[in-house]
Amino acid sequence: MRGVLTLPAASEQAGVVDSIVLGLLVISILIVLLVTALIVGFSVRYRRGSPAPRGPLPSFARRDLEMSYVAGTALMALFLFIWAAVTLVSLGQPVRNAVEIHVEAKQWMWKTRHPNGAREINELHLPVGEDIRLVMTSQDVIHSFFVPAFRVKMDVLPGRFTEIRLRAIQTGDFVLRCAEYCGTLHARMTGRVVVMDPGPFARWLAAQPQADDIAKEGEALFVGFGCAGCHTPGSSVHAPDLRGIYGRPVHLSDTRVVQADEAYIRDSILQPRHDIVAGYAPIMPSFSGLVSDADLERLVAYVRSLREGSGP
Amino acid sequence: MSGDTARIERAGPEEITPGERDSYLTHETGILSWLLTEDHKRIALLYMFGVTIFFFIGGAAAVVMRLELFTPGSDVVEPDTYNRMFTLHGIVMVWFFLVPLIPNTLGNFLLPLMIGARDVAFPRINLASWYLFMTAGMLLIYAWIAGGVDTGWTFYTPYSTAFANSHVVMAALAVIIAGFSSIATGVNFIATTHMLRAPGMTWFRLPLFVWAIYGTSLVMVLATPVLAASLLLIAAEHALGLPVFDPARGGDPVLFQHIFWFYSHPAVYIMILPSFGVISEIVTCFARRRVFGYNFMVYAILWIAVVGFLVWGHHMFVAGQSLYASLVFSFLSFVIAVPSAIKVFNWSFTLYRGQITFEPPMLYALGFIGLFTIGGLTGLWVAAVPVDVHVTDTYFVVAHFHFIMVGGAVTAFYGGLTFWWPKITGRLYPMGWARFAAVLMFFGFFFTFFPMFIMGYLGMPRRYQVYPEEFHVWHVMASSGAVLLAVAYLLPMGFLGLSILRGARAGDNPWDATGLEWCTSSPPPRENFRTPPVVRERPYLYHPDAIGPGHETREPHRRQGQQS
Amino acid sequence: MSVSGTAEALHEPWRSLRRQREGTSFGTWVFLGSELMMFGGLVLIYAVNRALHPDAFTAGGRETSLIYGTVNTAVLLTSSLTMAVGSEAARAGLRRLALRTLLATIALGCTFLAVKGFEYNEDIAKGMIPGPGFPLEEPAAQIFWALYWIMTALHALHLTVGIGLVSIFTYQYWKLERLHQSPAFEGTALYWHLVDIIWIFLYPLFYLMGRS
Amino acid sequence: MSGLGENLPQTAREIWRRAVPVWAALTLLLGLTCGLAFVPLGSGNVMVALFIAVIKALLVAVFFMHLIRPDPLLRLAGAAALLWLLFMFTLTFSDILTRPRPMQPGTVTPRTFDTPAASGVRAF
Repeated sequence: MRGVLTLPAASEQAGVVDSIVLGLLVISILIVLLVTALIVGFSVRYRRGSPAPRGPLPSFARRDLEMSYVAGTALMALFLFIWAAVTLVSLGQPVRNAVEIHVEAKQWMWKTRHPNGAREINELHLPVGEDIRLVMTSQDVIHSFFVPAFRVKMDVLPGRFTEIRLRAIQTGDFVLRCAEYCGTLHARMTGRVVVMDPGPFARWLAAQPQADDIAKEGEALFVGFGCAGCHTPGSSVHAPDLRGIYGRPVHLSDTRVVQADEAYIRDSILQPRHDIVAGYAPIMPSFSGLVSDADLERLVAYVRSLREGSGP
Repeated sequence: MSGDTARIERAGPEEITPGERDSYLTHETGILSWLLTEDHKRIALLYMFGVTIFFFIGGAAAVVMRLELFTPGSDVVEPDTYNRMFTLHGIVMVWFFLVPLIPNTLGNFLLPLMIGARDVAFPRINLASWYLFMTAGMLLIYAWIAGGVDTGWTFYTPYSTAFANSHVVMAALAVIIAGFSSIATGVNFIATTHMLRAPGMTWFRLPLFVWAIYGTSLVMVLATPVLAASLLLIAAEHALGLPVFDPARGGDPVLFQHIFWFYSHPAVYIMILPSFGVISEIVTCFARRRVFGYNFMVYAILWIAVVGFLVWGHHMFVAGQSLYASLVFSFLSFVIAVPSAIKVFNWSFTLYRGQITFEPPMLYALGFIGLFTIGGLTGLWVAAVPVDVHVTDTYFVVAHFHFIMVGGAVTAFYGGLTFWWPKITGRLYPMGWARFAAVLMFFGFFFTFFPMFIMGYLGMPRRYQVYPEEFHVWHVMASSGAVLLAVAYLLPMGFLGLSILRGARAGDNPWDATGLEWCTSSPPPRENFRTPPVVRERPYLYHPDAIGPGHETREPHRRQGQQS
Repeated sequence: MSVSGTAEALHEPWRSLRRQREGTSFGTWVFLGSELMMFGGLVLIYAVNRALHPDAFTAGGRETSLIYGTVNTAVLLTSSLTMAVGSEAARAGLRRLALRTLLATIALGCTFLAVKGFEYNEDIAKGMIPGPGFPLEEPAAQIFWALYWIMTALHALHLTVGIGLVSIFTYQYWKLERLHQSPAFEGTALYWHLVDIIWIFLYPLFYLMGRS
Repeated sequence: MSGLGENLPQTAREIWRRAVPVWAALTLLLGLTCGLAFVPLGSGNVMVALFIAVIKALLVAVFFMHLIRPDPLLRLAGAAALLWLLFMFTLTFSDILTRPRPMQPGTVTPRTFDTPAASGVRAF
């Protein structure tokens, strides 16, 4: 039996969460002690037949007392809320240059894919100390990506992306579980997260077979879906040039400026009319429902790979 | 004035005349007189019969689960069976046990008595609601026998609509019908409280139990229809393929969770608010004190009933809800801690300078305050988003809501049952056994559910049939505690049942309580009061205004009503 | 109006007929509030999906039958008129007027259901059933139509219950088994009007989208 | 004897005289909303249609359902449901309208579902 009460704190937020938990634990214990003391104390002192004086309530035990614990509870609740909310917002700040790893859940397994196309099943290798962004979606029902050692959990839904941001601070093997009930083998939908030092991680990553260079596959789809017909320089249709677009700010016709990240590219394929690039007509058809999730990832990977002066 | 004189003074002709011959139990006989009764007291007993059956069914499912979880591996049932068991446990315990538990049994029995009415506003609808409830129960049992449901009681889509090949539609239908039974009860209680109060029974003279039932009814009426809507959509999507939440067509499964929790979070308050009422009655009676801060207690009930509707999103912090919405719901969830604190501290201060005796109902009530405090405090944990992210969907949450619903509502129900049993049946039960059962329930409960907090924090997810070795010790503790708990639940059924046959006559007011229900005979006559009561007092006048109760003697308390 | 009539219409646990009527009205209102929440939940689902997929909902809305919808709205509004007159007439003891208008209410309710039947028939003929082979291209238009079927069917179910209630009470009234003082007429009328109000909102949501 | 007492109509004529104008107004509004639906107002169409629906509902509630009678209890019951609907809409939309786009439904098509039944030919 492994340690009964030990739970490693292997990510940056684990420590933060644990400190809030510690605060809550102290507050809870104090209040439980207070209530127990009141109840047991009064029960003993004012049991029937005890010689304790009764008589009218003293003046403090009136409205003032009530107001004081109403105010006390309210202030404590407010303090806890602010503590938790500030923590939450600071943990949720987007980080530049996070390594984006895709997670796909299905009944009852986890599939992960690294930026270079390396794939894993029910395993996830991570470098220690680097910012990681897990972009997750489900193929069937709702699952939930739960790594207790990281204190992270996020539902993985079909039809949309959810994400987890984290940074591992401790190497080792940590268990990954599905936390949202997903059918027969829900309890067996587990995996492991291996956090490695950067050196070994790089070696591990390089050793992975990259049989499917997904950007390459994406290129074939780019032609197959007819994207190339418009988005090639020199095309007769006036459409934005995609070379080098990834990671750059894009000016939209409604004066907004957005970062061309994966989500933006994905949206532009599925809902092209939402974000029209300034100076272009809204002529692109939606590919929503026509492109499968896997194909979409390939297309996005291809667009990512386009450098200035390269490509179509 | 000595206690004995007080006793003699109270013993008017009222107490001597009524035999049991003309009580509500005996004024009509035969099975049909029960099945077609419009008497709220008999309907309460019908409900008690119903919820007892479902308590056994839900309990049986829990037994299977605890057996399976005794060891880490899969060795008692198949995974699919396990999934069906926790679903059955959830559906039965939520909609067929906890929701009707106090409102439909004790509430149905006591609400008209406490406000001095002859019956509830719509007696026939009251009976119809019992039939709806039983029909729903039959449907659910049918669905269970036909193969069961494996969606979890939460019916989350798309699992429930596209992937569960079990009797989802039947179960959803059963829950919808049970919901309408709940709505009928709620409408009835609201109308009763508004329209049928005895002369002089103003709003701020109502016993807190009536306020609690009123708040509960409010929640029943306003939340339950939304559950019906959400499950209707699930049933339509599952059976007819009408894709409202289908992600492949742009539907939003999280939207289902929103409207599901719009009911199911307030449903927690359907379960716990009536307990607040029960505890207030018991604590005042056995501390011989006026309730501390009556007005605040009322405001707290109403506050909970209203704000309880605004916090449902804290079930969805990791569900794919936006950060902004999570912050809003987190804030509102912290807000609801305040009225709960008012309740706990006001009960504690009601004990102050009292004259406390430890009859069984009082032991249940004191246990309730302890367990509810822990349940409520862990509510703060799960309201803090970063902590909830870690503990949600784990045994921590399982422990948290069992502390509220079982440690809270069920304990309060047993407390209320032992408190009003003499009124309901006219008989006394063996106090020693009852005290033992109350203490056993507290410790059994603690051993069953407290380990779940720990293993939840260590990362044991809910609804797992198999689990890693490291959680074994906690599960063994929980399973062993469950044995104690089961004994503590079964024991009162035994001695209460026996008391009907061999219990001593209780007399009209065995606890010297002040409520209107104690003014009439035990058991009460069909029409509740032989002469309509008139109310001239606030509730809980257990001692004269400025003076607390004495050391030894029972004080000359004043009852709320006088029968002219 | 005899005193005995008053006594017969009075039921336990009420002490006066006036109080009983108030109680019935109030209880019905509380129940209607509950009903409103149920349809409100469905309208919320509609509103969210419309906010997410405005184009698909417009496209879906174009395919409903405006003629049937409008005729049915008119029928239902008229039935509300007869129902209101019927319950008032019963209260005032105008037996002939009450019986006639209540019968008219039943007839109008049945007309609504009949027209609805024709409309459903046409919808089915057009293939507007979500699933494979759905005629509209936008996937989310199927959500619109799923909601159309569920909400209109649920409304029709409510109306059927209403017709049943009015029929029973009218029959009893006609047979002199129910006195005109009975609070049932007022209660049923309130329910009927609520069913009407729900339709008043369903009409723009399902029939007026995407017409311009 | 009388029902609720206060000057309620007792004759057939009076009853009709009170009800028919309401019905006429409702029918007029029906015609109006039906006609306005064909006037292109952009997103204004929905607003106008719902606004008219609210007026119609108020007419029914106030006159047919007797909210015009001075009974605060009934008004309270009606208002409670509206307030609670407001809670439900506000808080649900506080989520829906503030999600980042990738978290909105329909961003990806789940693979194991049947391809949505679009009858259109694939555009390529």
